[in-house]
Amino acid sequence: MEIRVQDAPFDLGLEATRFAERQTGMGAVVTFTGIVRDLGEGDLHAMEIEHYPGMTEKALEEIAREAANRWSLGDILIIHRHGVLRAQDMIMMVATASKHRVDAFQAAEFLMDFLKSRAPFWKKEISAEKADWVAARDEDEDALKRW
Amino acid sequence: MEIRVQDAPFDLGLEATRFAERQTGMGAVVTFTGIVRDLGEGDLHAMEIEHYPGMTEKALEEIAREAANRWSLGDILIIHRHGVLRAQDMIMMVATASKHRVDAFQAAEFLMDFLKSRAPFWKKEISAEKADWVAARDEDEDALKRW
Amino acid sequence: MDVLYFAWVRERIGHPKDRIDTNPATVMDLVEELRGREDRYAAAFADLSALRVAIDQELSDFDASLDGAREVAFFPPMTGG
Amino acid sequence: MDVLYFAWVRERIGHPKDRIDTNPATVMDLVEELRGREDRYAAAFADLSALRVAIDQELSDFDASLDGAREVAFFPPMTGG
Repeated sequence: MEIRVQDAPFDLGLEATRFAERQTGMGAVVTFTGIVRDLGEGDLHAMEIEHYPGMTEKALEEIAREAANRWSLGDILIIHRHGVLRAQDMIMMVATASKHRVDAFQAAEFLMDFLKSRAPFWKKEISAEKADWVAARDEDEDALKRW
Repeated sequence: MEIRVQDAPFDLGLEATRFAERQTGMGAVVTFTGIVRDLGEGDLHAMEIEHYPGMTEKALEEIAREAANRWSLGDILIIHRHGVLRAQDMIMMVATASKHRVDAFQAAEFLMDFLKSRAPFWKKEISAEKADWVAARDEDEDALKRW
Repeated sequence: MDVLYFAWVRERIGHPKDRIDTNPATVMDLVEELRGREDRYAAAFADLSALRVAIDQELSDFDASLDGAREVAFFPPMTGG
Repeated sequence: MDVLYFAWVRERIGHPKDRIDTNPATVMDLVEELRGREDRYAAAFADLSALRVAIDQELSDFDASLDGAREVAFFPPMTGG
């Protein structure tokens, strides 16, 4: 289990390869990568991600531990960036490894659902004219109910 | 949409990076990678994957098209190897990109479920003593019913 | 019409392909014709519930018509991924 | 006791942290005390349904006891991922 909260960019390819290669006996690896979306209005210049140092790591560890309890997993990786990111930058990734695909998929979705609404990160979208804190979406809160 | 059926190995890291980097306006990328599992009895020496050239490509294209119809996706990648593979070798991968995570996850699971049971690949497990065709699992057939 | 075999069906029959000059009306008619050839065909087609069939590279059924078909393939349930 | 603010709560209050020397019994008591300080605090805590609270880095509730708490944090619903 590896959890990293960092300002620095990460290399999805390198992380995915390392994660897959360090597994033994696992038949399935799932990765999820979150990317700063250009909002189409063409003026999203940056996204700033604030977090709560200390609590962030604890919350992510707790979410990962819960996933490890619920599914048969070989490994979990969570990387989440903070600070200022540009459109197309990678914000975060999770990876899960398991013998069979269902566990790897379910665990990755679970990690994402809880990471979205229970880990202390806050996004601010910064365009030419304004900077707005992203509002939490009801559907993200609702997504927790299925677990 | 990119579909490749090949004998050659592929580089998960390189494929994941290329896939993610060629997207625009997508906030979520999911990858699934299937790996030859050492079966624990310690004697799985190789896996041979046979396929039906011509039909394989058509079947994968049809499955990918169906996924593209059902979810809002920016892109789909499917790579599936055939020939002789060793334990820990990567067999196949799918990648999906979408604005939001739910579509990317759902589409990746859909692709995997149909690829498992509707694309003409057959696996043979080769150990020191014997070579057995892998039997289809009822749960893989059942998995199709949820879509 | 080409008849293709994959995986253990191919192994049991001993080769990957036959060319058929008759014109069976349905897949079942073709199966009956093949069963009559030799024991190894009869063995390969003994339990149809363990087999799948594709007509011109599309999954199909054993009662499907072969009218216009150019390629029929028999194989076990797929195990990709 | 340290009181931390994040995201727009931090911006509205104008700084990331206060040190409190009183001993409020519950989170609500602490909120009332902060509201009484200045208008910007009253504004930040106007709508508690828009706020979350953590006690010693664990998510908690507004009616939770602060007995033994060393760090309380207020912030909007999280939006990570």
